[in-house]
Amino acid sequence: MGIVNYAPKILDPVPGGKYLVNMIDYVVNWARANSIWPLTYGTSCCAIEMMSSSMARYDIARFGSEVFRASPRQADLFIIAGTITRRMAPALQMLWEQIPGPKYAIAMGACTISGGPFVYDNYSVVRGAQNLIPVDVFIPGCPPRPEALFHGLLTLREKILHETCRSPWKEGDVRDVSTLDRYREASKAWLALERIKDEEMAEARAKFKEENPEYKSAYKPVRVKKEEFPEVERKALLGKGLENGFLSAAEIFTKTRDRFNRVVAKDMATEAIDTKSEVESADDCLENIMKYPVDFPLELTVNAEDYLDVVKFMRDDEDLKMNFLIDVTGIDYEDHFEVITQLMSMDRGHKVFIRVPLKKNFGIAEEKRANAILAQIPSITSLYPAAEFKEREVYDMFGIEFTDHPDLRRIFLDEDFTGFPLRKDFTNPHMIRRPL
Amino acid sequence: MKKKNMTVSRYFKRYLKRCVTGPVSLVMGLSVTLKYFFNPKRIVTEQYPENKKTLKMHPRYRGRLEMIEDAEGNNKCTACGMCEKACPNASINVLATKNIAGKKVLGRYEYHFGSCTQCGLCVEACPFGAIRMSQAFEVATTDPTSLDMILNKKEGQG
Amino acid sequence: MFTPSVTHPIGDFVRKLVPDAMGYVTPYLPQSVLEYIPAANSVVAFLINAVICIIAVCIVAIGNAPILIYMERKVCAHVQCRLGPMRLGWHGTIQTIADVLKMLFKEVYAPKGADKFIFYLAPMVVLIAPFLVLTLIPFDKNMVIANVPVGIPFIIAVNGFGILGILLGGWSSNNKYSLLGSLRSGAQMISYEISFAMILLFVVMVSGETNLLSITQGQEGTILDWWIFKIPVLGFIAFVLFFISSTAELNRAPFDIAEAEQELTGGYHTEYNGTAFAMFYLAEYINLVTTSSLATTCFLGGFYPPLIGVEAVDSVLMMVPGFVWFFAKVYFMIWCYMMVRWTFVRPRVDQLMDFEWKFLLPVNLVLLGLGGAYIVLFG
Amino acid sequence: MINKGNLPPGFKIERSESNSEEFFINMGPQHPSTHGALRLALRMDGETIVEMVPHFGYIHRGIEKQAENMNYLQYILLSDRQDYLTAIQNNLGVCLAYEKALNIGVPERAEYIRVILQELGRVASHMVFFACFGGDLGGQTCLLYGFKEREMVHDIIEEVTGSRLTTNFFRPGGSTFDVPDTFIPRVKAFIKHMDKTMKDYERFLSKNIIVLERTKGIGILSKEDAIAYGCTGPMLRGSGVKYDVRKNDPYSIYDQFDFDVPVTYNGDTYDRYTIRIAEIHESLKILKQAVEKFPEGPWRAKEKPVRLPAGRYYSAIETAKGLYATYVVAASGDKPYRIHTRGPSFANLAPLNKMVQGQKISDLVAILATIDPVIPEIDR
Repeated sequence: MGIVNYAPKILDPVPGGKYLVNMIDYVVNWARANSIWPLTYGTSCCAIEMMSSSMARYDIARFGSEVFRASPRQADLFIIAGTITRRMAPALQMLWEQIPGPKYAIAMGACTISGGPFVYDNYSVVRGAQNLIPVDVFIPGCPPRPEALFHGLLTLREKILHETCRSPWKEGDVRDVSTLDRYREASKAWLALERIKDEEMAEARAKFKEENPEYKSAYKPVRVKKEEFPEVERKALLGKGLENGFLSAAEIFTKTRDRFNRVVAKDMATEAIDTKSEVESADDCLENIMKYPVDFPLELTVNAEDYLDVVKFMRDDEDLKMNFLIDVTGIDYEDHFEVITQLMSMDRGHKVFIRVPLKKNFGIAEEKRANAILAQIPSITSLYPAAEFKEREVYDMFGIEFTDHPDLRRIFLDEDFTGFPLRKDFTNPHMIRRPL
Repeated sequence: MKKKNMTVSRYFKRYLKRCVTGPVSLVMGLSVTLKYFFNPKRIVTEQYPENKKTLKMHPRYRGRLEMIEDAEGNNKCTACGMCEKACPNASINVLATKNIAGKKVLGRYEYHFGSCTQCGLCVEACPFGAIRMSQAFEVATTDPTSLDMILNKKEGQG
Repeated sequence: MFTPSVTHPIGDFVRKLVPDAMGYVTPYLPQSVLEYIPAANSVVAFLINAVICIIAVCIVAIGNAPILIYMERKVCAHVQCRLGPMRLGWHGTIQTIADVLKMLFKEVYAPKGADKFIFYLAPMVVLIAPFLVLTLIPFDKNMVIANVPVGIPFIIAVNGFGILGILLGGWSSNNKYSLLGSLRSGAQMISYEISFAMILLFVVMVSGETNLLSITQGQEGTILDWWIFKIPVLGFIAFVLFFISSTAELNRAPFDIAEAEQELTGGYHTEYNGTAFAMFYLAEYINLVTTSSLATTCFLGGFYPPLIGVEAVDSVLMMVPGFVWFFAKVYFMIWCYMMVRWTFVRPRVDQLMDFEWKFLLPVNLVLLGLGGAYIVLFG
Repeated sequence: MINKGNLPPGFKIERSESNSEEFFINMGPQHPSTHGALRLALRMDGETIVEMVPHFGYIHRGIEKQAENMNYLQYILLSDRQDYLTAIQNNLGVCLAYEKALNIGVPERAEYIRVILQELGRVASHMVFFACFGGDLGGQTCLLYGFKEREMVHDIIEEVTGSRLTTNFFRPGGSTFDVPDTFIPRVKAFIKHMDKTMKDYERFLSKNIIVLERTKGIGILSKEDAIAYGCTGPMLRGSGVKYDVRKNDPYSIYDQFDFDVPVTYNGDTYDRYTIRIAEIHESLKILKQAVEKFPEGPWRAKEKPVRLPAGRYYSAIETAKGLYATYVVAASGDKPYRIHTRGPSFANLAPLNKMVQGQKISDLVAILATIDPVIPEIDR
C-alpha cells in the first residue's frame, strides 16, 4: 500500500504530474471501493443475517464481496457481526491487527454499536466495538436486515472513494464509550436544561397563571382501545414416556420418602432453608404436592448429605428409572444457595426436581467473600456424565464447589475473573445498573 | 465403515458396488446443479440498490421508532413514561418539561437508536398510540452520535 | 533443445527481419565488431524470439486468469441461483480487474517467525510449472512455442514443481494450519501425479508420440478420430480418469483438501496476503488453463474443429481458425471443472489417498494393459 | 513423555509412551466451521484427534444475570437472542412457563398460530443445518441452497411478527398480533414449494457417495451415551431413542396432530443428517394439517399483567435442536427472581469429545455440523 502514497512525492515535481496523481487516485480508489472482501467473523444473531446477505436472495456478490475470507490476512473488511464479550475482545483486536491495510470495519447491529440489549446489568459484554477497534460504519438494528448491511457497504464505499493518496487511509482512533450511560447522560443534561428553563419561564408561568386562573388544557389524550379477549382455561397435559409406567408426583414422593425419611416436598412458593430440626410429616408434604396441577414437576427438598444417595436411588430404582439429567442449576438466596438437579425418566416420562439447600459458609471474611467458594456439594458427574459441564456452569456462576468433579474449572468466564456473577450481591466495575 | 472380519469376496463385492453406485450418485448430484445452472428463472436474487423503488417492507416491519405526528407536527405523547419502563435496555428517554400552564408535558423524546433492539415493546406499552415502528431500513451511518435522536419536533400538547 | 521456435509465420518473420535490420546497421559499425556478426545475428534472433514467446505465454496465462475468475464467479452464482458480480461494468465484467488492482495495493507483510525468504519465494515457485507447461501446448498448427520432442515426459517432470511451491509456502508460514494444509497437499499431489502420468502415458501409448503437436495431428479428421472416441470406451474412461486426477492435481474442489476452508481456514495460503496471495490465486487459474489445454490436446483433438463428416457443416466449421476451436474446447473443459467444483463435497484426506491407491491406480493399470491389447489387436 | 502435569487445562488422557508427533491445535474462536464463537483445543496425532477440549464463554452475555433486573415480558426478547435460529420457538418456551404460572389458557386460533410458526421455525432451522452441513463438508452450493428455502420461511415470519430473526412475538395467552390474511395462502404456497425442492436437495446430497463415505460410521454416539450425556432432539433420535417433547411431554396442541417421530439407530453423522431431513417432512405434514384446520375466533386470551405468583415454573418444548426448558423462580413483583434456560445445544455438545476421539480433523467438522450447535445458546 505504501507505493501509492509516495506517488505525490515523486510525481508532483514532474509537469502534469498532478493529473497523473489524480488518475492514480481514481484507479486505486475505484479498485478498493469495489472489491471489498469481508472476513468470516460472526458471533451471534447478526452473523446469520450477514450469512443471509451473502446467500442467493440478497447476494452480496453483486458488490464483488462474496469472497468471504476465513483468513484475516486476505480480507479488507471486518464486519463485526454479533455481541463482543470481554473474553472475545483480545481475539477481535488480534484479528483486526492481522488484516493488512487499508482495512475497514463495519459495526453491524446494536451490540457492536453500544452493547444493544446487553448494555445494562452486564458484566461481560463490551459496549460497542469502537472501544476496541476503529469502526467506519455503524448499522443499527437488531439484527439489521441484509438490505441494511448493503446500505452500510455502500456507505463505506462512499467513504473509500473520498480517500486520496495525499490524505491516504490511516487507521482511525479507538473511541472509548464503554462507560457511556446514554440514558443517564441524557437525563442529566435535560435536568440541567430544565433548571435553566424553569428559571427563565418562572415569570411567564406566574403571569400565565394570573391571567388564566381557571385554565384547563384543551388537549385530552385518547387511549387506544384494545381488543377484548375471552378468558380461556388452561389445559394441563400429562406427559408420557417411551414405555408405560408413569408415576404421579405423589407416588414418586412416597417411594422416595420410604427410603429417605428426611426428604420433604415443600410448597413451591417457599424458599426458606430448612432451619427446623424436625422434618415435615409425609402427609403435609403430600398436601403440598396436591396443590399444584399435574403438569408441574415434583420438587423434593433434599439434604446435602443425602443428595448423592437420593440421585443414585432415583437413577437405579426400577420404577423411577430417572435416566436423564435435564439440568443442574442453582439459585442464590440471601443466606443460602440452592442447587436444583432436574431429573427425568425418558422411559416413564416423570420428572423430579431435587432442591438441595446449601448454607453459605459465612466463616470467610467479608472482603474475601465475593471471590470465595461458599458452599460444597458432591458432584453427580459419575452418575450422569451430562452433569460435567452443567456443574462447571454452577461453579462458575455461583461459586459452589462440587467435590469429586473431574475437571472443575470456570466454563464461561476467564480464570482470573473476580466474583461469581449470579450471586445476588455480585458487583463488577464494568456493570452499569439498569436505570429503571 | 471398517469391518475387521471382512472376507475378500465381500470386500470386492462392496468395491464393485461402490464403483457403480458412486458415479451414479455423483451424476445425480450433478444433474441438480445443471438443472439450476441452465434455468435462469430459478434465480431468486433481489437487487437491493437497484430495486429501491419497488422494495417495500412488510407493514409490521419494525424499523426504528418514530413519533406519530399530525400535519402541524403535534404528537400525542403525554410523557407518561410507559415506553421508557417497557424498554428492556433504556433506549428511550422521555424527558418531561412543564409547559406555560405548569402542566407536565413532553419536552424531548430522546431515542438511542444505537442500542435499540427493535422489540416493539414500547409501541405495545404506549396507551395513547403516540409512537410506532417506521419502515426505515437504510440506516447505516458513519457517525455514531447521529444515532442518538430526538423524535419529537414539538413539545407535547397540553 | 530449448531453442524457442515459434514455427512458421512469426519465426520466419523474425529470422528474416534480423539480418535485414543488421544490413542497415553494419556500415556504421567498426570492423572489430563485424567479425562477430554471424554469431550475433543468431543471438539477437534468439532473443527476439524469446521475448515474443514470453509475451505470448503471459498473454495466454495472465490474460486468461481474470476471465476465468469472472467465469468462476458467474458459474458458481448461477448454480447457486444467484447473480454473481453485477455492479462493475456490464454484469460485473470488470470485477476481477478491481480485485487484482486492490490486491496489488494492499499492505504486504510476513507473519512473525516466518522464514521470509522462502515465504516470498513460494508463490513464485508455484507459478513456474504452469508457465513451463504452457510453452509446450500447440494452440494452433503454427502456434507452439517449444515444439519439444519429449513433450509429455517433460510435462510430467515439470508438474512436480507446483507441489514444491505449496510445500514451501505452507512450511515457511509458521502456522499449524498452513503446515497441515501443505502436508496434505504434498501427499495428495504426489499420489495423484502417478495416475496423472499414467493416463498421459496411455495417450502416448495409443498415439505413439510424445510430442504434443504430433499427438494433436494424430487426431485429425472427424470427431470420432479424437482420442476420447477413437478407442471405444477406453478413451472415454481414460478421459474421465484424467479429469479426476487432474482435478486433484489442481487442488480444486472436491479435492481441495489442501485449502479446505472449513477445516484449515485456507490451508497453505492462510498466512499470505496482498500480492503473494494474488500469485497463488493466479497460479490456480493458470494451472486450470494448462490442465484444460492438456486435456484438449490429448483427448479433444486440440485445435481441430469437431467435424462430423457432413460436408456442408464441416466446411463451415473449417472456416473458424484453429486456436478459436482450441480455446473453445479449453473453456468447455474449464466449465466442466467448475460445475464439478460447485457440486460435490470434499472427501476426507485418507479417503482421497484410498481413492488414488485403491481405485485410480488399479484402474489405470488395467487401462494401460487394455490399451496395449487394443493396439496389438487392432492398431 | 506426556503426563497430566504438562498438559493444557482440560486434557485428561495420559499416554505412557513418548509420542513426539503429538501437537496442539486451536480451532476458533474465529473459525469458519465452529458456528460462531466456539473454541476447540485439539490434541492431534498427525491428522487424528487424540482429545478435544471445548472452551466456551466467548459469547457469554450474562443473560441470566440481566434477567433478574428485567420484567417478565422483557425476558422474552432475550430468549430470542439465545438460539437465534429457533427464536420463535424460544419465545414459546418462555411463554409456556408464564402461562403455567398465571394459569391462563390459549384460544384455539392462537394455538394454531403457535403451531404453524413453530413448525416453520423448525423447517428454517433445519434448512440452516442442511446448509451448514453441506458447507462444512466442503460443498459451498449446499450452503446457498439451504438458505434459499430458509429465506422463504423468514419472509413469512417477518410478515407475521415484524422481524426476520428476533421475533419477540408470543405473549402469555397468545401472541402480539393476529396473523394477516395472506398468511395461510403463503404457508400453503411454501409447503407446495418445499415438497418439490426437498426432492432436489435430497437427490443432491443424501445419496452422494462422498457424503456417505464422509458420514457413515463417523462420530458414533451410542444410545446409552446419548441419554447419559443429556442429548436431546435429533441427536438423541439419531441414536435410536424415540423421545420427542411434542409427543412425550405435549404442549400447545401437538397432541391433536398426526405426525411421526423419525428415529434411526446407528447414531452416526449420517443418521443425524437423515433425521433432520425426515423432520422437515414431518413438519410439513403438521403444517399441512394445521393449515387445513386453521380456525377463526379470538387469537388471544384475556390480557393480564404479567406478574407471576411466587413459585417455580418449568416448561419444556421441543425446538429444532432439542429440549428447551425454562425454569422460572418467581418471587413477588414483576421481575423474576431467577430464570434459567436449559438449552439443547449445551447438552448436545457434551459428548463431542467422546465422539471425535480417534477421528480426523475433517470428521470433527462434520460431527460438529450435525450437532448443529448455536453458541450463544450454550453460553447464554
